[in-house]
Amino acid sequence: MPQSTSELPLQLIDSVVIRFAGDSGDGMQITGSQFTHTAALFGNDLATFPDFPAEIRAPAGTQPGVSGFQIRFASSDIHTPGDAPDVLVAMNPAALAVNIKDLKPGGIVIVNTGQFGDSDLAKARLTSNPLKDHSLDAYRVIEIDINKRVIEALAGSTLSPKEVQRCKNFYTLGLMYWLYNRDMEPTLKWLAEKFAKEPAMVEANQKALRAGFNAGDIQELFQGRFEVPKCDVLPPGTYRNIMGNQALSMGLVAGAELAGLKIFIGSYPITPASPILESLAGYKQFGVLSMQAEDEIAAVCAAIGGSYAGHLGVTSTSGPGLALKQEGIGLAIAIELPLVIVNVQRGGPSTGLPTKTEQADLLQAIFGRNSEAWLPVIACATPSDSFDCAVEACRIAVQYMTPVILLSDGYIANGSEPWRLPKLEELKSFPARFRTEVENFLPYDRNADLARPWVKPGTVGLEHRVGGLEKAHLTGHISYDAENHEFMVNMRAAKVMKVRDSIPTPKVEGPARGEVLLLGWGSTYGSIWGAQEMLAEQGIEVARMHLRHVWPLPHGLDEIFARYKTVLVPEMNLGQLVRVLRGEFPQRNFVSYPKVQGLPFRVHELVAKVKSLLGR
Amino acid sequence: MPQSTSELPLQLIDSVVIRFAGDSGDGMQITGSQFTHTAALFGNDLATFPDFPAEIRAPAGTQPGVSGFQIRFASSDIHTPGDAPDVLVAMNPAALAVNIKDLKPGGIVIVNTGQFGDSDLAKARLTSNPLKDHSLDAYRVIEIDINKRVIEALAGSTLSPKEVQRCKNFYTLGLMYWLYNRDMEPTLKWLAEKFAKEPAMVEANQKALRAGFNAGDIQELFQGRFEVPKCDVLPPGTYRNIMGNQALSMGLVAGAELAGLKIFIGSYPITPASPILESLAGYKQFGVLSMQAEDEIAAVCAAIGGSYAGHLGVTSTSGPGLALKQEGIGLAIAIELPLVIVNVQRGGPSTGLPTKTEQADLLQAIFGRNSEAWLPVIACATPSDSFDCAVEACRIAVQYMTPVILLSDGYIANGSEPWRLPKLEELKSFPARFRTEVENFLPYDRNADLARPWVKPGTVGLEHRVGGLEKAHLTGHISYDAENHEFMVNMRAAKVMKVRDSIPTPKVEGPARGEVLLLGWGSTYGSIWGAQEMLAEQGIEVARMHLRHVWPLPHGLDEIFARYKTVLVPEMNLGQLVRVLRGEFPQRNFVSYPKVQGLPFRVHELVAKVKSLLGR
Amino acid sequence: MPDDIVPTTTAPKPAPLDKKAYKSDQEVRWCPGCGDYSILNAVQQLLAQLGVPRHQLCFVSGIGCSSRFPYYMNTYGLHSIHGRAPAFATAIKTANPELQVWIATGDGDGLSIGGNHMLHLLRRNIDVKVLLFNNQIYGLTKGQYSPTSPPGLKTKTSPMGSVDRAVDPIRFALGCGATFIARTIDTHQKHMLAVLEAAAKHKGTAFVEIFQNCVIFNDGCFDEVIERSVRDDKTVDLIPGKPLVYGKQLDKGIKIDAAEARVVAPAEATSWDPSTRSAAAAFVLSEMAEQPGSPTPIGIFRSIQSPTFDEGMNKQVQAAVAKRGPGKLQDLIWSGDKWDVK
Amino acid sequence: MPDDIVPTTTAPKPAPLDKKAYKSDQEVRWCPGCGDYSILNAVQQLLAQLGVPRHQLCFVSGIGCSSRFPYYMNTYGLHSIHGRAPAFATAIKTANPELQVWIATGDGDGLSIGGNHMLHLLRRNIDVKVLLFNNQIYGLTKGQYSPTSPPGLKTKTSPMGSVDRAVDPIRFALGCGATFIARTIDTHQKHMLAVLEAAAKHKGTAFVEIFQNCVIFNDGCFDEVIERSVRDDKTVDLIPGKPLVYGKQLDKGIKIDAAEARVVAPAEATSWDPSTRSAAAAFVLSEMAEQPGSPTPIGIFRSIQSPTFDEGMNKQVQAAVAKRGPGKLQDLIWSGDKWDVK
Ligand SMILES: Cc1ncc(C[n+]2csc(CCOP(=O)(O)OP(=O)(O)O)c2C)c(N)n1
Ligand SMILES: Cc1ncc(C[n+]2csc(CCOP(=O)(O)OP(=O)(O)O)c2C)c(N)n1
Ligand code: SF4
Ligand code: SF4
Ligand SMILES: [Mg+2]
Ligand SMILES: [Mg+2]
Repeated sequence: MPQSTSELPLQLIDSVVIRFAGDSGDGMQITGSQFTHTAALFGNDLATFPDFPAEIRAPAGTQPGVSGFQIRFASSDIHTPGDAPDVLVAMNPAALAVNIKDLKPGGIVIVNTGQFGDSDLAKARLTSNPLKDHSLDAYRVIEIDINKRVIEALAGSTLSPKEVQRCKNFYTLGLMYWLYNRDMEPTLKWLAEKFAKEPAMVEANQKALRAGFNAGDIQELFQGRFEVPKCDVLPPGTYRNIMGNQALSMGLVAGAELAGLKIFIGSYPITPASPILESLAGYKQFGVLSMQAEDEIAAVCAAIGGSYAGHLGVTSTSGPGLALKQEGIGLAIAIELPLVIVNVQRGGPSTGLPTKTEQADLLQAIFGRNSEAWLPVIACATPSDSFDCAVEACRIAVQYMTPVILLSDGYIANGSEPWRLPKLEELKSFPARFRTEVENFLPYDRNADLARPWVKPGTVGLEHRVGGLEKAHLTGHISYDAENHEFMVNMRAAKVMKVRDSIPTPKVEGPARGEVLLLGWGSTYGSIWGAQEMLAEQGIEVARMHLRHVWPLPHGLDEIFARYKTVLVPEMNLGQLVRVLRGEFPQRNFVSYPKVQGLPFRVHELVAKVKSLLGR
Repeated sequence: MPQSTSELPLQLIDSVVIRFAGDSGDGMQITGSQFTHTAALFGNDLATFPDFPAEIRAPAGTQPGVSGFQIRFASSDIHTPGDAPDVLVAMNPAALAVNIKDLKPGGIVIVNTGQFGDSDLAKARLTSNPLKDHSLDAYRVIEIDINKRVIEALAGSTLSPKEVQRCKNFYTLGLMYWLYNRDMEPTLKWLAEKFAKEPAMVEANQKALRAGFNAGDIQELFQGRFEVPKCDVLPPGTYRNIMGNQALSMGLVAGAELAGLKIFIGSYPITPASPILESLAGYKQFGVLSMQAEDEIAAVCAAIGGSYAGHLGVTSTSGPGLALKQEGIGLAIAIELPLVIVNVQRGGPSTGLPTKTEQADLLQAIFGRNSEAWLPVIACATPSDSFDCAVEACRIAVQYMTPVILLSDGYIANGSEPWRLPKLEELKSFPARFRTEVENFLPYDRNADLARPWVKPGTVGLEHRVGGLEKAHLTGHISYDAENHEFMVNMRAAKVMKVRDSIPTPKVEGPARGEVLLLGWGSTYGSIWGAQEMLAEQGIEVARMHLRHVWPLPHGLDEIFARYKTVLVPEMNLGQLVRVLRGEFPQRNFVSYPKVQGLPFRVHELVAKVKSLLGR
Repeated sequence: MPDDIVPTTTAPKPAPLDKKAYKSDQEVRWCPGCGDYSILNAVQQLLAQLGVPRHQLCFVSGIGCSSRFPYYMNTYGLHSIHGRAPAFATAIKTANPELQVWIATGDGDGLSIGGNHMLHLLRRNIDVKVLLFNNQIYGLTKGQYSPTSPPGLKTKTSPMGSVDRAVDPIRFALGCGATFIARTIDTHQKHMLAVLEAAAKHKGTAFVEIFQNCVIFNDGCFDEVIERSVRDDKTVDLIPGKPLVYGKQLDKGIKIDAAEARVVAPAEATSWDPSTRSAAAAFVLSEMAEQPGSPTPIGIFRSIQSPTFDEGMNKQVQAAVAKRGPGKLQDLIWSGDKWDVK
Repeated sequence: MPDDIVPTTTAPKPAPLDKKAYKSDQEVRWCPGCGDYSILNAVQQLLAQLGVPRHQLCFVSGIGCSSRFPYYMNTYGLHSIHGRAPAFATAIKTANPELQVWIATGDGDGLSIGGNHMLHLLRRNIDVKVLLFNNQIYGLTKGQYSPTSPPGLKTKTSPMGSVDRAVDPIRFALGCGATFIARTIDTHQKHMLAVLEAAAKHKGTAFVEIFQNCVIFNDGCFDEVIERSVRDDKTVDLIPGKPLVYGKQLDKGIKIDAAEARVVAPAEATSWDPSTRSAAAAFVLSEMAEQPGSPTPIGIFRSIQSPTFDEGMNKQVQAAVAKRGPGKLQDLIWSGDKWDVK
């Protein structure tokens, strides 16, 4: 619904990447989200990648204080937020300095000159003004004094000068809407709702938005406008835009419902996992009991207590928190109760890079507990896939009476993409069965899945004790017996391996045999797919496969790996999955491609790697 | 110094295995230790294996309450406490029932009939009396009513009847001394010192001991006596008997002295690691600051704080405690400070089998932290080797400014063996260097070992800040920069890998190439050596090698592994080292031989495994 | 939606039980003479007295000799990990409010590694009963000092005497804002029963410190106060509504005055009220034993009514359901702004 | 034995410093308007006043906005992990007693995840100074409720209001047996300076709660008490030796009586003594703010002398050396019963 009747030519393009960058106080995350929202409603395929500092409001104007939001929207089926922006919006010199190196050669950079005074340059630690030193010669630079434009646009407003300046981001957004011929309606509506209690704010921001839009027309800043048509190649269905943490939270609620259980979530805030606890705290109408525990240890113990009491225990955290939970997880393994542990990975070690992404908790997830303490580990591939993975984690936990670690990461958690909404009928239920029959009750008896019975305390006649000391097979009494111990160690491991019987062998996309299989897990999914496509465009056909279940590994992999000369595994760590794979498939040839920069892989990087591997 | 002039024939034998078994209140650990002490002073080679329940005084007479102590003493160089006892001393029916299956066919079982009433049998849950049901027909059973004998021997004592019964173990010990023609003097002396404040106790126990000894002579219980001559094949030197925890504690003190540092140990009690904290608390004259922290987390953090302040930080624990410490260890990795983390492994998962042994914390040690958080891991092979390994852990920690995990296990910790005392000159010092030069100081600069400078707070002019957020190379300022992060992740890993340059390639014992290389780590050392010897006796020559450094793995292994068709790796876990090896040497052929019974490998088990592997 | 789920058992009609019914079939593995036996006995007797059905009881513990408690109760039981029982119990009570939940913990389990969870349990006022077995020592790990050990105590880890100042469990609980705080003695069955009964009936966290003797590693550590011959003179029993009198002849009293408590004649003694708005009087009493010549207070220090977390949580769920209707998965998934691809 | 070890720097002669000298070269990364700035300012000013040499200072923190504090001090500093600063600080002070050690922590860092370490720090009486930045919220993780948040507070994790009862830091510290306890206010520089000076001079753990405003996530949470126009009427300053009077005209006083504190005329006000044997009066005061119409006490609640752990530890080492002589490695290794193999 193009809104403007601008005279300028409207050029159709398939895909655009925009990066908004400014101070953490500049509202770049909101700007990006609104653009995303509008693109989604318009029907584009899209992918987003927010990137912000670990501080709440890092010092204004400094490089470490820069907050960015990248969105790619397209008329075709895309898989990543794009390697390099076509357009960079830089609200100040620091934002420009930090981001310019990523901009596509010849790309557009929109600069707020109102923030380019000497003191601004100094704050950004720049010794020369990039607007003057020809360092931007390779780009199309659009200079606008947004500070001033906003003041003009809001002349007469009751807002303080400071508040007026806070509307800058909507001016910018308006300009982008004009450039890409977008409808302002969704954002105007959103503003009206968001600031319902502050009409002056609604008015000011709406004015700023319109002023930005009109500026495009009037001020002849650009030579042309662009149009990215609707994406019609996605599978038919109803879509919404969704962030990873959001999808994951919904998936947990769905998983619990499919099991016929209520959720007890015990959690402790930590970036980037906090939104999961926050979402679930808002789902009380689903019977969710949400407890903000005093720390991660209490959180996991409370979650186990919840499962013990007959709820579905859930706990969510990020790397350092997972380390703290491991002793408790060991208990859940010993007493064999369902539990979903969500770990949204971030950069480390230690506190590391708390707002950046990484995939380096895989080995900690699989092996990071005392003794032989096995559990299934699964990993989300994309924001929307987080829904399905959360459901799957619940299923495995309940069916096998086991804790399950569900890995996400900062890139998935904060990123977003269109999600084809599942119909309820598509979701298979996996009802939990609570034992009530008193006869022949043995707390450590097992069914065909090797799962022991789940008893809700309160059930008459099934009183029994569980705990972390080794348990005798069947009776569950304390046992220090050597053979029983070995039996139980093997039994627990066998139960985890049994999960394989309920999961499919992942599909190979591309040639069924050949030189290279690109193998991914977690959030490398989109980049790998993108790389495969780009390689194909260059005449190089490689296969790809993605693992949702990273432990135990599905049946049938060995036969697949055998069909390729090299299995290339890109990971945002130093090669953790490769270690796991070598342990399981010693005969196959795995090549690790590590990247540990707190950033996802670029498609180009993967393409280059494959080509060098193939000697091309 | 044989003490008796008995008429019975004295038969020379090379090696004897005795197991003492009784209630946890029966003093079996003391009996065993005294026998060990005497054998050591006599000059035998020896190895011991105590095995006791997790309860302090488990219910008298029950099978779970049985406490055992096995000693093997020999005139030859032995490596394990023996597969099967030659003699079993069973103080009650439960002790008999639990242990009889291990006794060598035709072995001697000495039974205290004074404890074989119906109620005793019932407590042990025995439905028939083994002394009467012919179940012991395969053994030489010696029945003595020790309860009664002790009462007779102590007639007229001022002790209460209960206290009199507590002397039973010394009666038993006396009998064993007679049977193996041992000097009672060391034990008489020990009793005099131990109960110095209770003369009645000294007298009673000494009397009981002598009565037991005399019983051998007088009561014609045995057909002959045995003599195990001194062991002269050990390398020349001065020896003492030592337990693993003891040697490890001394090694820590030695390591600190060799570095010119004082120890700060922050620790929290946990079986079987507590004796390390207890020993170090007694070494205050070495300047040791020992803190019993409120939990494992505080313990590791205090140890790091100690290192930060210029001491050598040490923390000691067992499996579940290591899990709790991992977040703190991650910080030590990030701020690059020396730290020695001792982990005495025990049976798991969770609380598991706290007094039993296991090697299942290897992967947790190497990989059990968030993100890429690398550190060196080394493992003790035997009780006396724990001294050297502790020194080595200190060396690596100080030289490379890194936390080091030192793995021991319950078997080593509580077991004992003769230790050839090192001369001070044999111990190489590795002085810690504290930076004091102000000029050009950069907190994250590095030396040739890639270690950063260590600054004692209090040093003028070197004030600086460290912490868990990612640090910029050289300056150590907070940095969220992508390239810096990748550089630092690789740098930290490279530093750990650099440790390889300072460690030797382990020696292969046996054929330099062939069918089988038996590869061990940790406490499998003795069993593997024993198995190699036994196989050789049967005409099967296999090679063996032992890893002290389990991460990083020493240089030169690949070439060695390549020379054997199979590298067989026995482990008291489900194959953890094999996973590590496959990750590093994907081309080599590793076969895992797991045993997870809370017990060390028997030599016979290994021999059988090798033979089946060879198809013999 | 699955509707073939096996339903939870509905309200049962329990048969009346005697004390023995609360004994599990597991052999008790404490040392002969350990004070834990009498606590176990008192709890079993109390539950029989109160007639709490076995299936509605859940005992939760950490690690330690005392934490083996659940194994010996023929009820639901969870022997968890060291120090964390409060976190498990919090969730169990919140998720399953019909259970009566008890925690068995030691001075190490509850106040060393578990001190933080104890703090948060007490402030959140979860409706569970806490039995803190205080033997001033680590029993199960064979005799190291604990946070309640007196300074100077020589143990395996403090061969020259502990330099730690001890924490007073009662004062700690007061500082955490606990709603029910009491102290009793393992060898004083009658007193223990009375205190435990009050605890059982309290709604909210009931924190009970029990002086417990470890015969092996800290034998007689409370003898100066609890030994039968001196007990009446060395302790004062805090009974709500009763004057604070003590002594074999009830010849002494305690007067709380100007934020100090002192020994007076019985007639002058303060009448004890553990339910005042202010916990200050209880705090004063909790300090009293440190004054030479003053008795050690036992009995109920504090007992007030305050909302419980578990109830608060469940009420919010009910309110949310009442306001928004029971959550429907369909609505959840199909929420937000949508578009169609044909 | 190695004797070629580089020696520790010997006692330095520091140049006198001004406030600026304590500022590190790192950009301060708090939000504009955050209360943390004024705390940083007060600490820097105090240290300059006291002339503590920079190299003898060590700031230790956990994780949180407040825990970034060490980066901004041009002294030694350790930004550790969430909640564990007390454990690091304990060891640093014990191993290096010449340092003056400060802890910067938040209400989440110090009382949620770190509550246990705080308890044990306080009871062990380590000679460190604790700055507890209480903003009743988790700042760095973007606004979840904290253990000091008032019940009912709506935050991201408590959309229907928090059901947790709040912990009162002062009462908690009293319950833990702390030897120095005080409270001050970010916007009240003069008061903060005075309190911090007393804390700096206290030997033992000095625990200072600072009301701190988080402009982003909990703006104005203390305004009812600390807003300049009401502050004098809504707070009473506990100054050792001074009567407890308050009000703009100093027209009101506090009387502590029978374990209660009440508002009286200035002349009747109790003279404040934070060093009494009993902490009961401080406890009474710590409860007072909850009574309608009563002021919030700020200033020094408690200040007593008691042995410190760090000193006790080092004394034991000295005693051991004095008694047994400095440990010799040779003696250690060659101890016990030995035999020779030739
Ligand atoms: C994580 C962890 N750390 C340490 C231990 C070892 N441990 C077991 S019980 C215990 C202390 C027991 O003391 P207390 O709680 O006072 O119980 P008691 O045995 O005296 O009844 C310790 C330290 C453990 N089991 N787990
Ligand atoms: C182990 C761990 N858990 C959780 C976090 C996330 N986290 C960082 S700061 C913080 C709370 C901060 O609150 P507070 O201590 O009150 O400090 P403030 O930011 O309010 O100053 C949390 C939960 C973490 N960094 N580490
Ligand atoms: S060690 Fe002490 S506390 Fe533990 S069971 Fe024995 S007597 Fe009881
Ligand atoms: S979020 Fe709050 S506490 Fe943190 S820096 Fe900003 S204002 Fe200060
Ligand atoms: Mg105890
Ligand atoms: Mg806070």
